[in-house]
Amino acid sequence: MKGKIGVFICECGPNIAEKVDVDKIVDEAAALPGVAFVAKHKLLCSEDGKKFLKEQIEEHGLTRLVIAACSPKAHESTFMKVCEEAKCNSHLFQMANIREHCAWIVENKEAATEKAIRYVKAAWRRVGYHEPLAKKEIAVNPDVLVIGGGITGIEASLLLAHADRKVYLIEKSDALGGKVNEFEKIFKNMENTADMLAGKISDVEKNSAIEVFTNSSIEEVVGFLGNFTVTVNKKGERTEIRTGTIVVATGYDSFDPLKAPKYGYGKVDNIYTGREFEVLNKSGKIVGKDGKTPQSVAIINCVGREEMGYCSGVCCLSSIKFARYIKEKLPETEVVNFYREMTLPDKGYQKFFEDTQEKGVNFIRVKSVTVDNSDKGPMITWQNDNGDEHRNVDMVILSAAMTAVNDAETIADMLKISRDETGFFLEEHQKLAPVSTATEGVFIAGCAQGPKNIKESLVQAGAVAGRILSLLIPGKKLEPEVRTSYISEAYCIGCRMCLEVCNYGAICFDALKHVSVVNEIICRGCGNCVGSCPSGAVQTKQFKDIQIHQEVVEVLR
Amino acid sequence: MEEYKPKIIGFLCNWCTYTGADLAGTSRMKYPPNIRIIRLMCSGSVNMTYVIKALLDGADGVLIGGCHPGDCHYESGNYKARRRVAILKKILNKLGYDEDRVWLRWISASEGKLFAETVTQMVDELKKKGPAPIENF
Amino acid sequence: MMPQVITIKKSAEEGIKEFCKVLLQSKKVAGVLALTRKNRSAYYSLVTDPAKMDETTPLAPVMPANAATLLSRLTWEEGPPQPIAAVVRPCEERAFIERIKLQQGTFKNLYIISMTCGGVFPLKLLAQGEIENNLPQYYASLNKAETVENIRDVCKGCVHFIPCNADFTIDMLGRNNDSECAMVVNTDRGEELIKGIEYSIEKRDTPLLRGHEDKKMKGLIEHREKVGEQFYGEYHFGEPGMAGLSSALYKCVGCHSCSRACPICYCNLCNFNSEQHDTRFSKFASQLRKSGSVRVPPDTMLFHIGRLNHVSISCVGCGMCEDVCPVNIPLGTLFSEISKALQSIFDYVSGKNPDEDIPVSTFEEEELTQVQ
Amino acid sequence: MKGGILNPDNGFEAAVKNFLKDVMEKADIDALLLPFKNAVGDSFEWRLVTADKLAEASVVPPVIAVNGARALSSITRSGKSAMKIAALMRPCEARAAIELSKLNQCDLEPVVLISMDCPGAMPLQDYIADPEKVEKEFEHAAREWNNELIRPICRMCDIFTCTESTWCDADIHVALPETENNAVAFISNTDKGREVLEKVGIGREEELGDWQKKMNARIEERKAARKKAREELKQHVTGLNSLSDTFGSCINCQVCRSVCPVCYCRQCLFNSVKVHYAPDDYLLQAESKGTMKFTPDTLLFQTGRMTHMSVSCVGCGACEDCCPMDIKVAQIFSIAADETQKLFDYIPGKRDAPPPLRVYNEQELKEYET
Repeated sequence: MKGKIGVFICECGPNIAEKVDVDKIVDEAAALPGVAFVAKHKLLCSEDGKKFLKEQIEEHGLTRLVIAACSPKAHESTFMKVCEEAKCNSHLFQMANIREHCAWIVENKEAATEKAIRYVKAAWRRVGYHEPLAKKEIAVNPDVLVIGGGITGIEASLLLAHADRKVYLIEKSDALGGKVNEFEKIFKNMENTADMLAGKISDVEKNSAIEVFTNSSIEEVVGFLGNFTVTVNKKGERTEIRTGTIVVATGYDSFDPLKAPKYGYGKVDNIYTGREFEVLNKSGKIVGKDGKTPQSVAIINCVGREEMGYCSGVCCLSSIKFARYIKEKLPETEVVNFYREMTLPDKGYQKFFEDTQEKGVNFIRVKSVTVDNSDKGPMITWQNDNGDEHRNVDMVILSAAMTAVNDAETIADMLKISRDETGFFLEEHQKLAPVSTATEGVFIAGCAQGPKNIKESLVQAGAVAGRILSLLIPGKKLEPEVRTSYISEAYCIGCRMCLEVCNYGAICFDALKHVSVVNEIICRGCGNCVGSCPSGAVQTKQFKDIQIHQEVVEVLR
Repeated sequence: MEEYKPKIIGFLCNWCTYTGADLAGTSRMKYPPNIRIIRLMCSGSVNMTYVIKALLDGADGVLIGGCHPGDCHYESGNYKARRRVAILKKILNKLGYDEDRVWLRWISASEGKLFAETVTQMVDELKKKGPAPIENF
Repeated sequence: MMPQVITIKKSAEEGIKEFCKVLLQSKKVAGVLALTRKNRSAYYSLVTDPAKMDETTPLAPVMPANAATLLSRLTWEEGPPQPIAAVVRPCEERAFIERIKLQQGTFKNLYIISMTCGGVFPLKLLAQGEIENNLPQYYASLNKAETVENIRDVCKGCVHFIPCNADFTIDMLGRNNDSECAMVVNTDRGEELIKGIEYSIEKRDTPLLRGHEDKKMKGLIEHREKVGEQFYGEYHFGEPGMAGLSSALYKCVGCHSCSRACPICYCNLCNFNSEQHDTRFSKFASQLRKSGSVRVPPDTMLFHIGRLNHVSISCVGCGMCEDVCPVNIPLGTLFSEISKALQSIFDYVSGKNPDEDIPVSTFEEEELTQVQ
Repeated sequence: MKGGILNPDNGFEAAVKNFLKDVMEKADIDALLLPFKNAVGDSFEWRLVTADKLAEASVVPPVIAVNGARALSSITRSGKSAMKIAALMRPCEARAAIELSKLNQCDLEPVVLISMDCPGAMPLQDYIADPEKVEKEFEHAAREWNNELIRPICRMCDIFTCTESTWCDADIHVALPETENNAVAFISNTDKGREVLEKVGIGREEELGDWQKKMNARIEERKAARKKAREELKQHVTGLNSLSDTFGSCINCQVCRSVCPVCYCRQCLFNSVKVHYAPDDYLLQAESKGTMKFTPDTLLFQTGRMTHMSVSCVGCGACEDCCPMDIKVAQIFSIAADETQKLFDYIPGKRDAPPPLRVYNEQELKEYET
């Protein structure tokens, strides 16, 4: 057994002492080979306890440490700090959880003691096979690159720039603003988009910390959190941008109604998609292709809902907004809104809906709708409980589902982030980490993550900004996980099973040596590669096979 | 003759089941002391060799605890674990070793109660089965 | 695609040699990997000179090594610079496909010639120079599409005797190939390869190669299914407490020959030979205290169960392990039967479909929920 | 040669077991490493046991299933042994163990190595095929010192005992003086051995009578057999071509290597990607003759292995026992080994002689310079 092992048993006040025969553990531990010092203490995590611990380590020149106390989840880091202060490598240390896993779950003191002793011995056996690990530190670049100059990208950029972060804002079109640009007004208060957007855009232009790239797209992304290098292509002219984090705010596309022929899009005249109608409306004159003012307009909801398999949750509200556009500009025109379920979450939207009804918009709930040509213009056929009904209108607006942007896949590949079955980018955890992704340092916000309205998008922009500001602080170095995996060149045969199971793209293949290699800065130490490697060429530091085998052998004694 | 105490090795995911076990402790739930817990970062890091070794070294049962589907701290470690366990169990079964001595369970950090119940249940099951009839050489 | 058939007025073996010669002469391929058997010795040869094809015996019913391992080396890593043809048995081809999935080879510039397989004789028979005497009855049973006597046990229980991905296949089972043989072109790349070769090539839309649905083949498959299980039963594998396994493994000398001969065991250094598995003295000591008696060297069980766990998902049941075992442990039966059962839960057949992932390298969210 | 003589009333085996029992009690040995018949009786295995298991041990098993040196190495290789072990094995196994200790693969410090007069061993595969039959044959062979029945490699083994002319360097050697009352003699070769004999109260200075003559006679027999075998094999195994014929049927399974007690590498060089070429290299190679054996490494492996281990080869025959193609590996290797060992007057398994490849002498081997 290498070095001098110290074993400390914490009584945790009465918590452990009452349930476990601490002295017995002390005796047992003292008899173990390689153990140079054993002591118990009232409360090791207390200031006094930590002081005691430090003194003992130094006095007895202990090089390896076993602490039997509470769960490592509670105080591992506490004691690791003490180790460092006492110049004993904090990874030559193993905790035995004799509180949560022994004292507190067993009535019988004898049994609890016996189990505790097993755990202590296992920790003692294991720690003998621990290896000192050096703390890693990498300098980080605090800058941020935002992909997508829509409302979400703009908001995130502004928030970050306000905290003096350099922001690179990449927009593929020739102007900022994204889809929202096309809107004349936004629900529910029907205020002018321009007022809101123009202000933000000019803020961006005024802000020297934000560098805007229009007509640009990203071509290549290499590196990792704190040290990305992104190649941006602006009309063929390439720039390499160094950045610490990346925000994906690429927004959404609309469902292509040609994929759902029953709505007659492309076949029947005077059918507009929601976005086409926004443009038409913003032009100031709501007229059909024939230039005539429509006497009647049908708005059809849920276009693409079955096809895509989800409800975007926004289209209903936009469709109401369309109705309001029409009523404002052409009070005489009859507006019929065909819907299946009205999705009106959140406060205020219900009222928005009712007000619109009062303004004479006719909402008809249907099972399904089809649109066909007729000599009297578009003919709507809908089914509801009393069978089929027909009528003609002068104009049809298809309120279509929001879908993932068509280049989502290439972006996902470049950034090594995943997409869900709907094609939108996948968040790291739907509840706990809704704006971060599998790739550390890459964030998603707004409709890139899934259908959202403007408000929700801005909330996410804020969330991302917050995450980034707290993740990378200028001048502060990043401490990557040191308990990472590594691959022995001698054992590896290059089957790349580990590459396939790694969720973080932390393993790459060295074609020259024909072995796989772990990038220990990206690796998060989950050990999935270890589970997959038949030859044991992959090992995770502090969780090496041999350490686990030894632990198993000892607890089974 | 003293009563038979089955030995269980628990390979528990640090983020869910292990924390669940902690919770069982902090909420002072009582369950049999038979389980010996080995802390790992993810159920997906459980190399089946560990399990085989544990069984051969005298464990009467092995419990592998991971996060519920969709909740894996590392995205999908639990699904990979499930495949490996399936394979191992099938093999054990074909070899005439009672595969039901190896348990895979999804227990979250908040399910201390479930953990305690699982262990209690496993111990009962194993007591019914008696010592694992396995020859290690 | 309408299957093409190359008919050659020669016995099957001569036919294949002829065909390979033509491929070499017409520079369609730069080399041919084929078996060569000289009385007591058998080995694969890499032939580049057409004339040297005569020395080979591509259909010799022996397997000195599973060719998959050799093909890995021949196609390492981007494949050979010029095309190569290899005459291999279905289980060798399947093993190679598994190895491809494990990044240990590629089909690039490689053409597979295979046959509906009658199985191979154990190496012992070869070492004793007994192959010659057994050939007549071998071909006799083959013509009747029956299982040959004294072939490897695994062959007797093998149901994958029809190649799935070979570019060319000679139908051997239930057909007399003494004077004329027919080679079916199964793939587009195969067809591509033989373009411009003047040979009596007929096209026919009814495949000449008997598939799994053929009545005779069905019968043989069903029969063999039973035989395999029967062997498994005879060795009492599957008896409670691994009794069968232990009694079979006591005599294991720990040479790990099985793993080296296995075409699926592709590791550089086997985990169970690595220092991760060195038994510390303390372990011996504690075992000794426990039971007063420890077998040395240890970990025999661990090795075999561990290997099962590693390879059985890809095992093709070629039987090399059993054949090289110096103490005749029925490993072939053990592994092939277990892998059959195992692969069925993923409805996966090792080496059948090159585009299918090995189940351990992927997962599905909605599966195996019973395991929880 | 002198030693201590016991006159057991119930035979060799019992005598040795009693001796071992004494050793455990009086020479504070904690464990024994001995061969046992396995649970189903189809082969033998090594077991590390306490005194109470001694009865079931088989002192001279008819076969060498696993070379004792490998067993001893696997116990003592990793982690200092906290207990003292007495190990009883055949001379070739004991010598292999000493070789391994020189190569740091085996720690003999806590071990009392005991060897015994070896009548030879039977072919492993024969035994597995029919234990009873081979068991009988072995009894006969052991009683009569009948060379016909035992393995070819044993027939030409001349280090099967411990006399002045040829010896085994185990701490203690158990000799079998063939007097009427078939007494058993214990010869100590090392201080450790002497100490142990002292503790168990066995004298060391008794004359061993005509045992020595008999053994010397047998040694001569074996030497002759060896010479003959060498001549015969010379016919086959000279020059690479004939060597390739000899190993023609080798399928490169490398079992010979993995059962070899002195082939201690974790990963054999000849089984690693280090000996793999690019495909085009193979094609080029093939083109030179129009065809080539594939895999090409068979000969490389055999000859390479020879260069690696032949100076340490003790001729235990494990390789031949396990060869699936019935190649005379052991015979060929041990003949070749004679030559390489002669170069340095090295006898593997002799204590304190450093392995030739670890040392050099400026004045030696001049003849190879020109």
